[in-house]
Amino acid sequence: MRPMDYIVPESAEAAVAILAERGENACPLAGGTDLVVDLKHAPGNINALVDVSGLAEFRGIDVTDEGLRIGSMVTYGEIMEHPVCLDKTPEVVAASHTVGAVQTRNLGTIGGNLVTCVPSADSAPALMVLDAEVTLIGPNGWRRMPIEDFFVGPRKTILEPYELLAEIWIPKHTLGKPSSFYKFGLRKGQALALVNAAAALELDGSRIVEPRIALGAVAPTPIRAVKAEALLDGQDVDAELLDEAAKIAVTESKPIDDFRASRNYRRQLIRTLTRRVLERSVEIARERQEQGELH
Amino acid sequence: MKKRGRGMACMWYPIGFTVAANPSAATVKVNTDGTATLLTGTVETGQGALTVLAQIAAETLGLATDDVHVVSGDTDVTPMDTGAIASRTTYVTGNAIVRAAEKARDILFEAAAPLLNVKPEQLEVRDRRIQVLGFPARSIAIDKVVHHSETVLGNPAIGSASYNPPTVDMDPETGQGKPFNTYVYATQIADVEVDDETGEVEILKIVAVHDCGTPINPMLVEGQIQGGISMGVGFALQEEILFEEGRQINPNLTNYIMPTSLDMPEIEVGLVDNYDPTGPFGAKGAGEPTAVPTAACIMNAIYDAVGVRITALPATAERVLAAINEKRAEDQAVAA
Amino acid sequence: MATRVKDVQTNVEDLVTARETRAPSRQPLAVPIDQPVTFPLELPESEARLRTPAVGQRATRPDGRLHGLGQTQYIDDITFPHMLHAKILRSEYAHARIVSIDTSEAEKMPGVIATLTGAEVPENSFGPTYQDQPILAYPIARHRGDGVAAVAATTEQFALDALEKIKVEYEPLPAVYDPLEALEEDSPKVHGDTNIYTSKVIKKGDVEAGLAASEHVFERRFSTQMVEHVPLEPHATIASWDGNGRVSIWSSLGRITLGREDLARTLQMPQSRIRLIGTVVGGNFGGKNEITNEPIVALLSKKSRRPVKAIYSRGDEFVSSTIRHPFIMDYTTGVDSEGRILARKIRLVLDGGAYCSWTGTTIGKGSILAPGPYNIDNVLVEAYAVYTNKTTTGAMRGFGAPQVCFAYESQMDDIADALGIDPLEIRLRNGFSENSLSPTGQSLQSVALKESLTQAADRFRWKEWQA
Amino acid sequence: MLVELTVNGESRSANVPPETTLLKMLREHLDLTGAKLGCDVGDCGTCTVIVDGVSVNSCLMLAGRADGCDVTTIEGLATADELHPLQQKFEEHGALQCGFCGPGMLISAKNLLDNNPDPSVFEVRDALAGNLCRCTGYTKIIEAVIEAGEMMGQEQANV
Repeated sequence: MRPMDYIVPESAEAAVAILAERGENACPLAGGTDLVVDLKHAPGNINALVDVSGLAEFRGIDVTDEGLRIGSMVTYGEIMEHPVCLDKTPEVVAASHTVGAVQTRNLGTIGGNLVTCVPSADSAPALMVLDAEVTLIGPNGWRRMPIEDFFVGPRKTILEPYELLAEIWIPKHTLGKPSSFYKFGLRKGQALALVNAAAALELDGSRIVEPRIALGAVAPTPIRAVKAEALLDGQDVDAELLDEAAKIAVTESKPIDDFRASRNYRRQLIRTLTRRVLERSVEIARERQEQGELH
Repeated sequence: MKKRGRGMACMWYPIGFTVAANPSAATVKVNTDGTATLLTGTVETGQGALTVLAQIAAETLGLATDDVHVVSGDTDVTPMDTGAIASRTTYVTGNAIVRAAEKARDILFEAAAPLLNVKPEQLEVRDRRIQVLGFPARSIAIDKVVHHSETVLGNPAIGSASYNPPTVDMDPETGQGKPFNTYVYATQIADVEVDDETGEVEILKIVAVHDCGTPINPMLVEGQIQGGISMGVGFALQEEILFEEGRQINPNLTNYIMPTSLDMPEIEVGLVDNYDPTGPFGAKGAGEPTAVPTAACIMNAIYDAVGVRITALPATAERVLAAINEKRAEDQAVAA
Repeated sequence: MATRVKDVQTNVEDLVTARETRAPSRQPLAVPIDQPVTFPLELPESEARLRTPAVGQRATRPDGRLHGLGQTQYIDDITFPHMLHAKILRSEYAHARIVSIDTSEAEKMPGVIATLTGAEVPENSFGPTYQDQPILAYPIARHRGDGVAAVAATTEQFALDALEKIKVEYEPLPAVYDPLEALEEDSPKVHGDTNIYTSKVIKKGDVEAGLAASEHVFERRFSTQMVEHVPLEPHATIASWDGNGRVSIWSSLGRITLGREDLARTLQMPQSRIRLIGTVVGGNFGGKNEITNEPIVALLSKKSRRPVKAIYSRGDEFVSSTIRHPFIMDYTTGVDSEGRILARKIRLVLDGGAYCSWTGTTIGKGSILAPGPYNIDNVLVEAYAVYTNKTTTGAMRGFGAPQVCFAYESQMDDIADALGIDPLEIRLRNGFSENSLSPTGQSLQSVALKESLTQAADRFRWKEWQA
Repeated sequence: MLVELTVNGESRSANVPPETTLLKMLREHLDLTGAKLGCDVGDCGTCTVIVDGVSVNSCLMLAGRADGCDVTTIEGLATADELHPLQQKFEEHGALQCGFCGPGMLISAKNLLDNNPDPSVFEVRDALAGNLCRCTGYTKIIEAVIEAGEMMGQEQANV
């Protein structure tokens, strides 16, 4: 790596200030699993790294009245071991488990993954179906928004210059919502997603309530399949209906053609995976009903 | 839906170079305490070659593996060797070592014969002793013989020899000839599951039964087979260097997809009981052939599972699904 | 002397504007502790290593313990005082004439001690069969992995930075990437006036008569891809000269005797002045069976009068080391009503990449093995290896055998399926046994094909699955 | 910058350029060459070390990030008298061939057994998925890890 300063700020505000002071040649460093690789190969003009990974404002997993707060600098390894995540957001845990391997999950942070904003970011769909929100801190203070609004394009987020992703919030009403995540990669270990799919829904009797479908690696950013959701909303569960929703989800995505897979194959995967996560979510919801749990 | 299938493939594979000379030389010296030093020009590239070669030298001298120290891989010190290539080390270098160790042993037999009141040709080595054939009660510890030979008779127990597999050149018009001195054989059978909606192939198990002649070290042979299969699995399903106008587009381990521990199936290994009189103690070789039939048996298992014949490797999920869709379309056309 | 000697020994720290922001109160320890690594010196040996007879024992490996302790010294674990690090610049084109190479700017970069181009290599060619491959391409680069210049500097980063300052002017030439296109007369030529550089024929009996007499004839084309060895240890070399004009080279090479011959030839020096040390190799699989960067490192060491180390990056390992030959295989097989093979006609086209490397052995083994381990009276194998402007294909575990086995065994199952014969049975029916004649007419001994088939089938409980 | 670590129980420090990775610091500044560089981008796992109780790719972690941390490398597994059960079982099984993946593989296995002394075969596979091996097919490695876990369990029971 080229010579580079390494700066550890004392607070989130200090981090923002240092970044602003150093200008565009400084870069915030989270887990480093993407950034350090980039710096080895194409350092550009980066001459300073501001390590935000240990900042208290960006750390920790807590349950509050609002819901579940995950600090942006929480690692995948930490999410996978956290009892609240295991209990209330098992599909976020499952998505975390599919990221890289043990070593990269112990370094890589959920926030870093979202900020990198690759279309295939594994955690995004699982968070999106739970109506997650994010908070940001920048020179103009804090702001909050739905996670969908955070993604702007491939490797492009809504972050303004010197602004940092601080927290991910999963609202109280979706904690424990029946949900399913499915990642399809080219192999089982250390796989990059060809397609990621997540679904969440509730059942009122046999009627689908608040369905959510999110897909990764199928468009420039992770997306919600809102038309497919609209088809399901308020309808009675039916195998054909789920497949129909999966078909609509295909039309809502714009998968690319690249060396990993063709567009056509990705479309087939989107349909199959969407149907499977919907089926699995329904299955979980039914199990809940049978157990007499009310959500 | 997941469909289960089984497929087998067998193969043959030669030991050594195609006709071309590929000699190995070796030097074996027995030390006065009964340990020995083996000099070989081959290099340990992970197979466990040096352990196998030590076992071959030890066997020839009636010693245990641990008694033999192997010096290798330095052109200033070690004799000529064609190297770690063509599954030739056990067979070719091993044969050279047997011959070199026999020369050292013959020096010891010469020294021991008068001590034991027999002729040299009446002697054999066993359990670190030189003993009379058919009358093991009369024997003498090997270290005493080495010491006697070296320090009293002035004849250190050292031998050098080389080996090159005998071949017959191939006719340029017809290719008829004897390009190799020996071959090994193997069968592998795969049990797979194919997801007919994604094309994903999961290998549940592979049974591999290989002939390597005498397994000099069965544990290391198993290691070769298991490792060869992992290379075969990658060749079958995942690995491919991709190009765009002559430029590799996936020259990294992120996008070149080799098997991880999660991608490898359970492997059951069997060895055929075989003895090749031309090899060292009946041994042939095990390195390369382990990777040969794996892809073939997996493709046959995919065929058994979903009825599609994959003709271009690797059988990525995308290719398998495309073949399944094509077959569905054909079946529908036939039905219509 | 062309060698420039610049003293940049006090390098890295001076050149970086390190700013300590974390725990600024910390002071360096007054007495640096350099604790030796702890490890047991004596342990009981495993029983199997102590037993006689030695053959047949599951003896543990002495290197196994060192591997487990992290004590095995691979080349990258070895350093010498004043050692430099070398990096190689690779061609920007798959096929181009190099008009000029200007290393002057690179030589002015911090830490740079020596540079090297192909024109400076005493004998700039090597290869186990044909010496058609340059050490550093000059004047023609034939694939993107060809090195065109090299730099030795005090750190790897300085060497990498200097590579960016080397100016190479190329005149792009038409390139060919597809092996079947390369066969065509009007295709761009990689070397000389034909791309076919090796061929092989195996002919036994009368294949056309055999096919004509067959009850069923099966035809199919199979193809395989390029794959990389992926040794976990990338290629690594250190070279160091002494005052007697002798060079010692530590190399991750699996075949040092012949490696030394290649070095003597490319460096144009007596073998007696070259010491080649094959340290423990971190994975070979055929990919470390010929010299690659050893002469470059030796020459950079000579120019700089310092030990020079070169470790391939993972990217170098992919693009510039050899890889497995892709095969295009046309199989036509005639059988009688019982599934006995009467004739097999095979055409193989091997994608050889830019240079010959171990293609001779690959086409030989591939052709001989192509009919499979079966008794077939009428065989015709025709094989061609062609140059393309892609990564050089060479030795890799199995030399063509995995490719042809995929084809012949897939077709055996096609035949079995069409004739309603169990796959095990069709193999037993046709398979070699003791004294069978191979496709080259060799009488085979110590044949254990059927034993392997029946044992594997028993272990798998094949018959139960088929029932 | 000055980086102070505890490595295998000993205090160590080095003045390194700020962009130095932990792997480079261990290998070039502390002469601990057990951890290897195999890909330099976190794919192969040969650089795996344990930092404050979790395994990481030391090629992706800046040394400064590890300042004040407790680091375990392959050199810290054995004592002067005995091998770690993993080292013993790896040796007994011939689980390593070329050995280059070994230091990282053993550290990943240790990290697993520290947290899960009695893993299933799947759990072992999952724990080692970040450590590529080209020689062994992982078979004997997995056997060795399972047996080492059993051995450590027995040692615990005997205490």
